[in-house]
Amino acid sequence: MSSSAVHSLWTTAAEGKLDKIPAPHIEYAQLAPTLIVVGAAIVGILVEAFVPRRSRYYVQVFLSVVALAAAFAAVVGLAAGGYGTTKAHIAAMGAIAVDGPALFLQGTILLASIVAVFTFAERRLDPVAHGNKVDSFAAQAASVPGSDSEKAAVKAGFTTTEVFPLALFAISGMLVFPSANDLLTLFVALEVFSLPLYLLCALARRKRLMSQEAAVKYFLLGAFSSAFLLFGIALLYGYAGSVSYATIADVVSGSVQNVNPALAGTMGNDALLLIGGAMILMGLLFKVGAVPFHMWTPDVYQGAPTPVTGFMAAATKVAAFGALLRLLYVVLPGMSWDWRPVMWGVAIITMLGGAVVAITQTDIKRLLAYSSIAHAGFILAGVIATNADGISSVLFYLGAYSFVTIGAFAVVTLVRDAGGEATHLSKWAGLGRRSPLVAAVFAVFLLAFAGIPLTSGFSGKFAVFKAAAEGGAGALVVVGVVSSAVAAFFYIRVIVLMFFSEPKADGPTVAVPSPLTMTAIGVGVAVTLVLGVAPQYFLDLAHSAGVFVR
Amino acid sequence: MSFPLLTATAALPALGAIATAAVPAARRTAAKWLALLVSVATLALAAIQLVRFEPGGDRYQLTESHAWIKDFGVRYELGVDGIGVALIGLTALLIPFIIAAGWHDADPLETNSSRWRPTQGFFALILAVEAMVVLSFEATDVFLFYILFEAMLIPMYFLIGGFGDRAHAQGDEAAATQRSYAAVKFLLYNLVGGLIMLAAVIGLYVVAGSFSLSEIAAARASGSLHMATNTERLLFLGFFFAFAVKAPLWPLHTWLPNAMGEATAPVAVLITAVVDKVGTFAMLRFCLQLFPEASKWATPVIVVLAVISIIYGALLAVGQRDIKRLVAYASISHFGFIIMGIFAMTSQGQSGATLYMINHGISTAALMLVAGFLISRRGSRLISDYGGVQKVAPVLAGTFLIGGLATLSLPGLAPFVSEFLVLVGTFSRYPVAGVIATLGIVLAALYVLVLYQRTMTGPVKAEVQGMPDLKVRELLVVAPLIALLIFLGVYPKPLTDIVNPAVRQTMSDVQKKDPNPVVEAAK
Amino acid sequence: MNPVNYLYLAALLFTIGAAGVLIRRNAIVVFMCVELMLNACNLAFVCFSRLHGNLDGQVIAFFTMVVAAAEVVVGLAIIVSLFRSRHSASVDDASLMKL
Amino acid sequence: MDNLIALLIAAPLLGAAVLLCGGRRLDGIGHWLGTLLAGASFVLGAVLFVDMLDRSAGHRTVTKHLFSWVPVEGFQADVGFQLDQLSMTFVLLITGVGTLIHIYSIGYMEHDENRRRFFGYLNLFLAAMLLLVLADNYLLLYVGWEGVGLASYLLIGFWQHKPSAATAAKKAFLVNRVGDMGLSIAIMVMFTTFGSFTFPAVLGGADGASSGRNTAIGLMLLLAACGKSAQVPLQSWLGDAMEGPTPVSALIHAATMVTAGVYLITRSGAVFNAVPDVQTVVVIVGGVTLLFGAIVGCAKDDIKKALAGSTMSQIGYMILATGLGPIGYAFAIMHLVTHGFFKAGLFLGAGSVMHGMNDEVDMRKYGGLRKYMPVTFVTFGLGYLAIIGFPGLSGFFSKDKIIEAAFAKGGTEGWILGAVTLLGAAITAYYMTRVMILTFFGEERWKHAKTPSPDQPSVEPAAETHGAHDEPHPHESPKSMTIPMIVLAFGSVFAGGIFGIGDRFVKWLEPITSFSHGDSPVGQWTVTAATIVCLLVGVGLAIAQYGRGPVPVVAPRGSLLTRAARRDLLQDDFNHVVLVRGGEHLTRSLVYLDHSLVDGVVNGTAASVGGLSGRLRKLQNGFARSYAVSMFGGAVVIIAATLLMRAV
Repeated sequence: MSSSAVHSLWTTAAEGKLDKIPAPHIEYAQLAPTLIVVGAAIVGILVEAFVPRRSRYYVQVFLSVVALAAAFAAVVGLAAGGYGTTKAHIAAMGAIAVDGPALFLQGTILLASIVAVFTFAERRLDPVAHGNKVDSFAAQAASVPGSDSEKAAVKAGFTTTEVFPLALFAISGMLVFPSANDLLTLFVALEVFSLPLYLLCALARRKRLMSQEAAVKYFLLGAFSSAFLLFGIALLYGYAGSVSYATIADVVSGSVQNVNPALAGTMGNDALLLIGGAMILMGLLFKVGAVPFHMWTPDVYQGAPTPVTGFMAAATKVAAFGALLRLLYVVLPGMSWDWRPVMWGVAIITMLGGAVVAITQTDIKRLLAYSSIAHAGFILAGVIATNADGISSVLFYLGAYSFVTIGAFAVVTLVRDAGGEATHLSKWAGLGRRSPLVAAVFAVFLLAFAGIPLTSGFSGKFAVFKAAAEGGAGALVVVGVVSSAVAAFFYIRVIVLMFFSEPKADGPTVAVPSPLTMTAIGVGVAVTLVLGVAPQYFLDLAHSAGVFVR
Repeated sequence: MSFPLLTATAALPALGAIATAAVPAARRTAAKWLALLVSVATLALAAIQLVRFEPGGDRYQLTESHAWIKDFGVRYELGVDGIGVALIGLTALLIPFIIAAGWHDADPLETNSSRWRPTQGFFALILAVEAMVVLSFEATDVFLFYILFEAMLIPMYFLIGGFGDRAHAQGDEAAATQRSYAAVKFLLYNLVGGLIMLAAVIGLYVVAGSFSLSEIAAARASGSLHMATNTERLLFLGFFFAFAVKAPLWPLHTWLPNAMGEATAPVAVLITAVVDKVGTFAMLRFCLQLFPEASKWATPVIVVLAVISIIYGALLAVGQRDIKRLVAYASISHFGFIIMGIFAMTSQGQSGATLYMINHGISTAALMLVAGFLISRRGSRLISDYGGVQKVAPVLAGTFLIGGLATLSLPGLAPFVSEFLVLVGTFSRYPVAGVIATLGIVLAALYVLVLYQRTMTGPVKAEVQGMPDLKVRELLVVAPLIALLIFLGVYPKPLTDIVNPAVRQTMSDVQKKDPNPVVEAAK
Repeated sequence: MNPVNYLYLAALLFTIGAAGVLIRRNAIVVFMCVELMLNACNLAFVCFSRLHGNLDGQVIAFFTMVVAAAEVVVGLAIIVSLFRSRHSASVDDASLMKL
Repeated sequence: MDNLIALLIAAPLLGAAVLLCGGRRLDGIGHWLGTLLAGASFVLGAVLFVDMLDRSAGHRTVTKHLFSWVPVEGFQADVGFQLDQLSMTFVLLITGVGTLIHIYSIGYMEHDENRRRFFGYLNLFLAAMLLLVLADNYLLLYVGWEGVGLASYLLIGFWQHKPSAATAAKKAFLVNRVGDMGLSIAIMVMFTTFGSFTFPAVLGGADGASSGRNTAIGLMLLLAACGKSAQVPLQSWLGDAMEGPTPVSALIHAATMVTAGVYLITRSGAVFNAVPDVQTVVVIVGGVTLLFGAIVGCAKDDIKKALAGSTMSQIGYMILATGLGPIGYAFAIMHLVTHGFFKAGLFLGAGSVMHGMNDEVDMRKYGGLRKYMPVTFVTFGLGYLAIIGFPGLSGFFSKDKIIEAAFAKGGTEGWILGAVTLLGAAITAYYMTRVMILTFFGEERWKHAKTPSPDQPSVEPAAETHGAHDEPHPHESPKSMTIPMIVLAFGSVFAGGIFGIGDRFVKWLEPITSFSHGDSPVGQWTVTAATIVCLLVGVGLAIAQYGRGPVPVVAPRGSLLTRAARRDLLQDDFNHVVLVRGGEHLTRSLVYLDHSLVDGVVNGTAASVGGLSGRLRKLQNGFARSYAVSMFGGAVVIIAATLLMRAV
């Protein structure tokens, strides 16, 4: 539902012909992916309401996986139907763009989400409590940590199966986010996927205080940033008199002349444009986790339940970068001379800041958080390229990165001691001796993060740096190279810890996961290696998908 | 489509590595034999390459070319010139000896651990390194080469850090820390070099729009590709830096002594005799060929650095207390010779450098492996812990001496030929550098003979008493190397015949002519 | 009266809200400040809508209210749970995770 | 016929290979095999000699190209041989004396468990030395050059368990390496000058080359010669080289290897002739060493060291002669050959004495041995007469000629050189007489001297096999040792006459070295007379000092010069302080620098990045509001930046 649709309703009514209200024209088929997921989410809530507790888990998992798979099938169908390339157009009365980048990113998000849902559903890591299998989510979110009610809930074997519908809602938001074609949809989508994430962050089974703290921080800062975003939208609306990308783009590029002298104060007032644009950028950079809007990332990543962290780290980034790309390439290309220098600065401090601060981290989840910040910087370098390769390389990078991330966090869930996951690095000493396989897999992910050749990390990095260089951002490439060198140091530190240092006596044990997590990890490894060794097919895909519809 | 010999030569050890790693924990010996078998088979393939290679023929032979990553303009392009095929021969030749020499280096100390399989890992990693090194010698696509150049760091890193020298002065704890320090140092140095090269690689693509050596050369020839002077220089520096770290060239050398000191002797040989050669090889193939002008521009500086390496490395070798570190610094000195020969831009210099790569590989292998045997017997790397070994283990001492004499490039042994060629080649263009470098041969004599005197001669030390002489396995490892040293010293012609045409090509790449003699010889 | 003044008011409100977020400790208050910022946006929307003479801005204002309401639901839930486990709604107390 | 040349080298090389790789199972026959092959190559040499005599003087040079060694673009190094009169002379000397000393060693090394290895090394030396003199280009010569260095290293350090021996061996090799450096630089200059380094190319082109380049080549060759032939300033190794078994001292460090320098200069005559200045340098080096060695020889009480000094001095004569150019080459070589005979004989005699004296080397603990070992006495005596140039014996002819040539140099130079050589002759007579008296005449000091004295440990641990260390029972050595001594004695008596009378030798070498009579300011007979006077003076002095009255068993403190001479005129001390100490300091400081500076820079950067990280980390203080501040600040900055972008 978009504002312009409503607008048209109003105008027709004003002409007094109240007898017939023209229904807005919605291409349901082309919105199928989103609709399927939303529908599944709603059904999921009903399930919570009506299905008996013991079978909820299975129903929910089944439902969400099927829904996501179906949605992915729909995406593939659309892409096959040529909506990614030739038939790309704006659907839902200008609210949603159905084009290459949108479909590519939706596909990526959906696949990542399926894997993430697998990790959500993992129930073998924790020891069976009172005869009930337990997952990594709080038995009863409402009960106070350590209180009797919580104990009772655990005893009763409650599980927070709401996480699945919540996740589905978030996913639906993420699906819309990169394809939103007007600022309102953008904002709504942002909130739709943010709010459930805030909740998911608060639902950790262990270390609940940290989990709640993470949620609060994430929520407050998120709301804060979305307020900025919204104000930016307002200003842009004031500037262009519309929130639809196309119109704004036209006004920015000056192809639409100022018709009404009465609007001289606002229409085409560059101050509005610049400030508004900057504020929207800020809102998106927050989600991306770019310096200086990154500070929520480490805390939230650390506090949130690890499966959620993986999900956020992967899917949110994809969605946010999608939106960022569309905004910069569709709405604001006309003012690229204004935002490019700014983005340069942001990219540089993001790359360096993330890499440098990560060096001294002692918690594996925080470490990965900072590494994700550094990677955001690398992707930004590709975004700045402002050429076709820029788009495709970013798409490719996002695809490669998301799977590595989920895989890495999935491995983190396996390493456990009495207090749940053993995330402190010192606990990881000598892991390579205890369970070579897990350590080796994690090493593969780390090497991919570090961008060692023959891993997806390298292909992606090469792609974005190449695009950046071709886009005349050679300096960025150099900075990127330097910061990757710095980053390499802490990835290697972890490997050294795992393989070359003697295992501690009271070291953590490595839980043997169910096929669910195994799949998640397996997919991660597979994608890492395939995209590392033979990336051509996916590069082609990203290439053919690399055109925005206007 | 003929049999892809080059791919096979690299694929065989790669598969062998996987197979070896898959051998169950209990069957350690099986893994060892499998690895040895594979390496020997690889040697056979390499030999076939040498046979199939026609010195007079095209520049790159046995070529293969397949599309790989279109978007990056990357093709899977292989081909060998004389230098490449010779170095592949060296690699394939040394690996079996390395494996045989390291036969017991990775036997697990605690046998009960079932999942932890160091032995399999050790030999698998060695084979993996061989595969990557071989392929990097074959790659005629810059990107493909770069990928291997970087990727081979990882197995090397695990070999250094994971399988350290059991003979350590300050106990296991210190050993572990020092080992991982050495491994990390190795990786970071080379990774930084590689990343800087990555920037240059990307730059090259932006400039040339292709990674294929042949295409770039063609574009250059047709004039369609013209690099601005500064661009070319920057790119050259990016490439050269990475290679200089790998080679290693002063002052980027400090990772080598740590790595060679902490690693087991066979791995140390792998580092200095095989992996580092990729660096010098790449200087010849990529720096000179892609950036001839910039190479000429940088030559004076590089020659100076090389001379410093020669003298500096030798002097530090003299000052070492640790046998393996001594050999490491000696290698630094020798790499100085190689690099000097490459950038002297004379036929003699470059042929000499190429021969040097091979001879240095063999001679260091001989010396280092024997040193390894010695160390494993006494359990110490300190020179001062030895003395009078010659009395109790004459064969060991003898082989050690021969290895040493090769290191000081005694005439009649292979290294002499190459060293003299390098010196002559340099002298004819940079007399001063040539003369200073010649000082190196005196210093070489100094550190080798001091090492021999302190360890082998004099009254027999109590700890050395009853030290066993070389076992059959060990003798089988050393004897062929020594035989080869003598043969190549007396009759290097087969090698030079392969190398010369390639050198001629490189010389024409950089458009340099050898300086003519002042007086035409009275024929 | 010149509608542009409303814009200034909106900007003022927004700034106040932002300042509040920065200086107030109590999570609830911080949260209210965020709401204030959102409402400032609404004001801006409505005002622009008036200026431009199209209704998009007003429609958006409605959307914003809905979103704000949703935020309240989620936010309060989180804050309350935090309060119950800590017996304090101070944002600064919740600083287990740092560095 | 010319294929025999290769065989000439192959025979001893084969011996070396077999003996060194053969292992213990060859211990029984090792020494016989070695001797046999040495003899074989002597026979081959003789055959080739006869064959050469058949041809007329102009056509005696035989060349044999074996195979192309290092063929590289613009660089041709071949393995090829050139057998002419000069190299033939050496071949006969090397193989002849070599074979004799092989035979001698059979007896001398009888009790050594590693005799097989010893013979292996000896054969290796023969092969290398033959390669040196037979090579037809400088690079191949270089191979032989270092080959003999290696052999000498192995043989000096043959008793490796003795630190002193190991050190001496190392020293010898290092000092020689310095010389080798000269040779290799010389070859490089040749290559850049002539584009080749074959004898014909270099010697033929020398006249065409600029004097600068010839000077460079000449000086570098001289450096090489100094190293090999123990000439000042690279002479220090020869004295220590006496740590090796006596046969080694006789063969390598008296008769053959140390004379390689003379060969090199003679062979490169064309180059030296082209630059008189360099020749002057050569002459100076020769003259200085001549006196240096002689003085050192006077002071040593260790019989071998005394002889070593003498060797140095005699080679000084030869080098000086070569410095004189065509006047002197022939005589240099001639003296080289005669010296080969008598000096080898003297060393073998010394060895025989030590053999009989529980390997005591201190002459002050000898005395009156003529009764106990007559053969040794006679042969040694003849060698003695020969070296001091007693009229009629070989030393007389060769040395006398050199002195004449020195005068013949003409001008003040001629006078100076003549004086120096005469002085040298006198000193030679003095120290050799001293040796003679101390060893064979006077009272039998060893009777009441417990040997070996603790302050001077036995040099040759073969002693251990000679039973208890009580009072020695001097005895004559076995036949295997005496026979070679006798043969060499014959050589030292007659060789000179055979060569000298009627200038046979000069004519023989003329095609190679081109002979020219200088214009001597003084008549030939005057020189001869002067020489004889000098030698009488020398002998007289010696008798006056040692012949009358007892000789103290413990050496008196002696004059300043004596003490300096005992320490090789402090040259070693100089080396020690300047080179060894200095070098140690240099390397130590470099090791420190490498760690602290080169490595330190890298570690420093890493550390600083780490520190930065630690500081930035503090920003992440856990307070949501401060995060909000950073966001707000960021927003402000971005907005401001965007506006500024537009403003500018």
